[in-house]
Amino acid sequence: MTASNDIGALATMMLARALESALVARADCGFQLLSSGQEAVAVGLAAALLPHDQLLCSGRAIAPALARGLDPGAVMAELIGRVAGPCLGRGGRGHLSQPSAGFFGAHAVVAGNLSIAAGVALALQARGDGSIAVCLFGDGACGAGAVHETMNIAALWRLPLLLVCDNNLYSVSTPRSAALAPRQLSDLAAPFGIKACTVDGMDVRAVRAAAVALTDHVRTGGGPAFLECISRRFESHSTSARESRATTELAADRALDPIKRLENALHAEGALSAQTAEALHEQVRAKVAAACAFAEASPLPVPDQAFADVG
Amino acid sequence: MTASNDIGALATMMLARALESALVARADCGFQLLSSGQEAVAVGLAAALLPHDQLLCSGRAIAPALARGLDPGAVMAELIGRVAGPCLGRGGRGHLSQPSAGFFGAHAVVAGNLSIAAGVALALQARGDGSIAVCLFGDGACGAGAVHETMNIAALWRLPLLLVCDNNLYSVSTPRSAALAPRQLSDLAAPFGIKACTVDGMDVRAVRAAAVALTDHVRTGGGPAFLECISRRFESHSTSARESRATTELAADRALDPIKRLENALHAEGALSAQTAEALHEQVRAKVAAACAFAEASPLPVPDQAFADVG
Amino acid sequence: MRRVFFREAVCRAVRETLDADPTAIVMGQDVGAFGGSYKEFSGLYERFGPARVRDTPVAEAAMVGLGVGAAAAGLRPLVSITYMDFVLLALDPLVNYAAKARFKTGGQIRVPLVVKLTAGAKGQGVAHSQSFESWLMSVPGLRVVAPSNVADAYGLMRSALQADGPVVYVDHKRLFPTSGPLDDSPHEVPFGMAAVSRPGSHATIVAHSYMVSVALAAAGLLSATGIDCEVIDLRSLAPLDLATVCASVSKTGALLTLEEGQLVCGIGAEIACRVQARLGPVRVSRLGAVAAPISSNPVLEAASLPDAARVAEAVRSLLRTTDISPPPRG
Amino acid sequence: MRRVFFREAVCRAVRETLDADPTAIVMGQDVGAFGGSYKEFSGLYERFGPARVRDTPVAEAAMVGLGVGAAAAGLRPLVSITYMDFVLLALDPLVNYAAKARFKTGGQIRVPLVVKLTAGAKGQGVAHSQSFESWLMSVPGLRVVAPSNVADAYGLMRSALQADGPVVYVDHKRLFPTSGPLDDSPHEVPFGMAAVSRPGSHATIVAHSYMVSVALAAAGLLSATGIDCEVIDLRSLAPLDLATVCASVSKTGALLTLEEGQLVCGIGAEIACRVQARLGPVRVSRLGAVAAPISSNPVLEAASLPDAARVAEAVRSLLRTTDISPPPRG
Ligand SMILES: Cc1ncc(C[n+]2csc(CCOP(=O)(O)OP(=O)(O)O)c2C)c(N)n1
Ligand SMILES: Cc1ncc(C[n+]2csc(CCOP(=O)(O)OP(=O)(O)O)c2C)c(N)n1
Ligand SMILES: [Mg+2]
Ligand SMILES: [Mg+2]
Repeated sequence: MTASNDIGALATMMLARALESALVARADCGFQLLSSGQEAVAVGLAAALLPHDQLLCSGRAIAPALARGLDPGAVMAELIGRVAGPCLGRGGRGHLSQPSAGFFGAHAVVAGNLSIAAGVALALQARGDGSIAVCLFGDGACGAGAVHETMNIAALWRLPLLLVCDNNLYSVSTPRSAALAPRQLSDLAAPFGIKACTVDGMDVRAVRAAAVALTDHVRTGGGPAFLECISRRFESHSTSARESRATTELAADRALDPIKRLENALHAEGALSAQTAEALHEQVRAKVAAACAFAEASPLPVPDQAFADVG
Repeated sequence: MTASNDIGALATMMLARALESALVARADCGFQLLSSGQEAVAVGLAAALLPHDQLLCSGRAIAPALARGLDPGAVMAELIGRVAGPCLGRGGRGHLSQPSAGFFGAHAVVAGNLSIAAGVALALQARGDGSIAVCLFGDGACGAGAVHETMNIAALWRLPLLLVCDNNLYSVSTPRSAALAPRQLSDLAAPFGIKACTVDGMDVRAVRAAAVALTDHVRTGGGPAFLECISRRFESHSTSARESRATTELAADRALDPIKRLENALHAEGALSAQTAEALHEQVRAKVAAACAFAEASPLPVPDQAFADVG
Repeated sequence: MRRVFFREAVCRAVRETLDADPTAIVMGQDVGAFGGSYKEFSGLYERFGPARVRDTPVAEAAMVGLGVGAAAAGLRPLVSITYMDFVLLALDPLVNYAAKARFKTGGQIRVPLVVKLTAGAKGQGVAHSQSFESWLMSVPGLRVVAPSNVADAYGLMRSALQADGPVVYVDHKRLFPTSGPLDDSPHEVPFGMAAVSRPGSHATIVAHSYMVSVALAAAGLLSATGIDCEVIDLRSLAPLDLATVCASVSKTGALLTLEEGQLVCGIGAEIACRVQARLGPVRVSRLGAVAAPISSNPVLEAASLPDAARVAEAVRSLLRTTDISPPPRG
Repeated sequence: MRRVFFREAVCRAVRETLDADPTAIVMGQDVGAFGGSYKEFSGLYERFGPARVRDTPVAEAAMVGLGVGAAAAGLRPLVSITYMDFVLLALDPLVNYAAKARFKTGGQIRVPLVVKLTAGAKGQGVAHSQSFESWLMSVPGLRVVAPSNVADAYGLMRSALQADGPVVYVDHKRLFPTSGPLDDSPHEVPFGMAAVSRPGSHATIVAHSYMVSVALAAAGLLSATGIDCEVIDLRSLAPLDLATVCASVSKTGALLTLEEGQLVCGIGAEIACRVQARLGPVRVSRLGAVAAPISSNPVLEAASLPDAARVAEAVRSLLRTTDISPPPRG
């Protein structure tokens, strides 16, 4: 897994950040849900996954898709509605998907992917090859009954399902504290006897360590597990939503940048030279440029073909 | 509250049991959900309620309605579809209701009354007279997401809501252990910081004591509370459902009869003489006879009137 | 060819599928040792065990969500919801995910899921009596079938369990106790094919599920008075077999649509429009439930639903209407 | 009389109601300090505080359930769901409880609840673009209104917040940024009254919500070619003002129904049937969404929804159809 080492993790986080910047710079960007600030959760989690595992996530899916190894050009194509996207440009924002790459994908209904992921886990359990399903969702999803119904059945049936809450402390404008009563969201797992923990979602190493521990638990038949990652969203809820947070709060959040944090750590540890860093930045710039060119070259879909492919 | 003393509780439990026997003896009984065996939960709970509180419950509503003080004749009339019922014979089985008597009533959708009850609690909170809403539901309802969504909002908004799970260990044929992962169903309240406890639902005194403690907590602004009562259903799920339990299991359950249990206790304590007991039985017989006669005398509804009363 | 109960026909189709297809599973409340509310799964648990015949909690949303996810990931689940009323709790996974998955993923994901719903009224009250077929058939990506007899119950379930996308299989509380002949050799009834349940020449009654027997009873009453009705059993609501309906109506020139659900934006409205779009104006009338909740009260329930007498009267007044000439142009 | 935005008209009606009625409250996601996704609740939180303008978790089922219970127990809640797609999560309390409460309790319980839903497509994809009005208007006990302009947005919201039973108020993503004149003095628009948005003599186009502006644009295109369309804005879907529609159609003799939702069992089917039941055969045609999910893809979204050009073409071909004579009787 490219992200299984720190340099790889750094590169993937940088790629996600850069690809999103390129996306929002486009005139045809439209409505998008950005991962900016939350890259460490997706990248740290993906580092613990095996090729046959399936990752499902919320509409905030760009970093998760790239972390799972989807081609940046294909992702960009899908996001701007071109046929070179894995969904032929029909899924687009909020509905990225490529099951063949272990990315069952995004579903833009909040908490909508939870029971779906449990179903995927049921299918993987029946296959019996040790693969697991992972569902990545936001704090907002923890207000939905789907969390309860899914945890209960997953625990009863010992499904190979890892639930990962990317808790960026907000549901659109609503602070998590105003929407959710539990002290920690991982507390929700306790009544069901589901193994759970909460980590700093801005620290990719912490996320990866927890994800490795919990995926092992799930993979070895221990039943479902629940991981809460506390993160920060650097942009407004969506490209079409007003920012509701104070600039001071945003500034403090941005100071926690998971990319700078890992880069600094690696520098301090002597694991990342200035040249390597510059080379990384250069590679990322090149990848993003190539991705945009690839997407750009792909046509928009033909309606009649799409409309014939229903059900 | 008539049931606030043991003799009263005994009388109400006997009344519910006897009324149901009279009901099922009727040719026009039809589909009914009986409380037989679970009378102590309804009666012990009702003993803790004040006139302006509102009780909501599942479709298994006969003992709760009588415990709340509804007229037995009116209840019987509703159950057999006569206009003398509080719902003019339209609600009938599974939908008994008389808000004026503090019985907001039954709703036959499993877990369907949970969020409704929270809404009633919100209205009572706004009224600010210290009244509370109480929702009585079965163990089966604890598999539904409504429990989660309702507890979360009730805790956040400190709603005056008491959730009471009448856990008779089965959802139709499905054992609670096969449907619900938590060790105790009252454990579900913990993540939300909701005060909770589990008691023996076949002991009306234990139910009443717990209900008094938790209603005080809720009434005094402590926020919602959760009470689990472990009970036994003496008849099959409904009058039209097959019995799925072994006769040995049923026999053991019936040995826990909450009515005999209280009667014996009162005898042992010298609080109930043989004559008083006989008098009680006589009163109950008379009440049930009167209730049946009253219901019998009431006509069936006129469709056009009913159909004009929609929305 | 043996005579079996409707519930046995359903059960046989499911059993044969589970025998033949190791990926097929059944999920639902009390579908296990209990054998289903109507015994329509009787014996499956004993034969296939708890891993393939799964009792679920009372959690319709998750039941269907799990079915959708499992189907999308390689299993062939049948999810049973005993009362169609409660599909209202499960429409998000069914409509927002299953019906859209193939389209939105560019064909990467298929959802070969069967959701079995029991519709109709039988004395259980306002929240246990509803029929929402018209809603489900309007969802692009969902196929909806509704057998009226034993042979179709079997054949349509076989087809549903072989489909490559989500199928809603609608049965009816009043059908389970009925019986009828069933061919011993395995066979399917294809989707999108209506059946002529009774040939006739004066008027066409189009119905599905339990209402087909009501239509046939009405046709019996009417034949005594010399009115000869053709009864069309839709069997499949999506896709809809308009050709068979139109063939009948172009013969009779009079169409009565009959459904147990609500008339407003109902199946009858859709059929009446499509038939007239193809055939031009014909005498049409629609019959369905009264616009009110369905009470468990025997008097109210009976008054709110179509019965043979009401259907017969509707046909008589339909045949009385002669003027179908266009109004003066303004 | 001032010119205001659609969102301001909604907001004013809600504000005036909360001012006048201490039992009125608002609940929804981001309706508080944020002022609603479309700023349609802007300023209410500051004016009425967190007890009366309540941000909720993302829990549509409980949001509506709480609204229903609160309404049944004496409050007058407005519950806002930003995307109509997600009412699919909340249909149980709305349909199985609110719509049935008055009937099933013999009038003891009323549910004066307004559920505000935002329908329609605007680039957000398969699960954020749907229109389910036809489903909701078919439920006995629910009233459904859908304004197309500023004045009706205000007047219908005022009426909704004074109704004695559950009301579904449907607005549209593409309407919030529109503006129009609004009378300064408080007033209501009664339910059950359609409006003639444009008088015309050759054909009647019936629409609601955002599609009214599409119909008007089409009428503009057509008038250039000498075709004079009358555009009827339904405004209220339940109750439905059939009289106004029939008056128009008996004048024009041609009816085009237009909706953004699905055609199958849709609003157009209902209107076409009712109009012809009253007027006899007229030239009818229905236009609605393509039978496919609505992608966020700009090309696909545009191709799946009616636009002025398609409406104009539908009117032209409708007027080309002359033969509405009945088929030969068999
Ligand atoms: C069921 C549902 N309700 C409402 C919405 C609208 N919506 C889209 S994203 C979102 C916020 C979700 O917050 P969270 O789960 O914390 O994810 P985040 O956006 O913070 O990543 C909402 C309310 C939705 N998509 N689905
Ligand atoms: C949402 C929903 N699903 C299914 C049903 C059918 N049903 C009626 S009662 C019942 C069992 C409920 O069990 P429990 O909550 O324990 O209550 P009990 O019957 O044991 O009193 C079921 C599944 C229903 N009424 N509502
Ligand atoms: Mg969040
Ligand atoms: Mg139970």
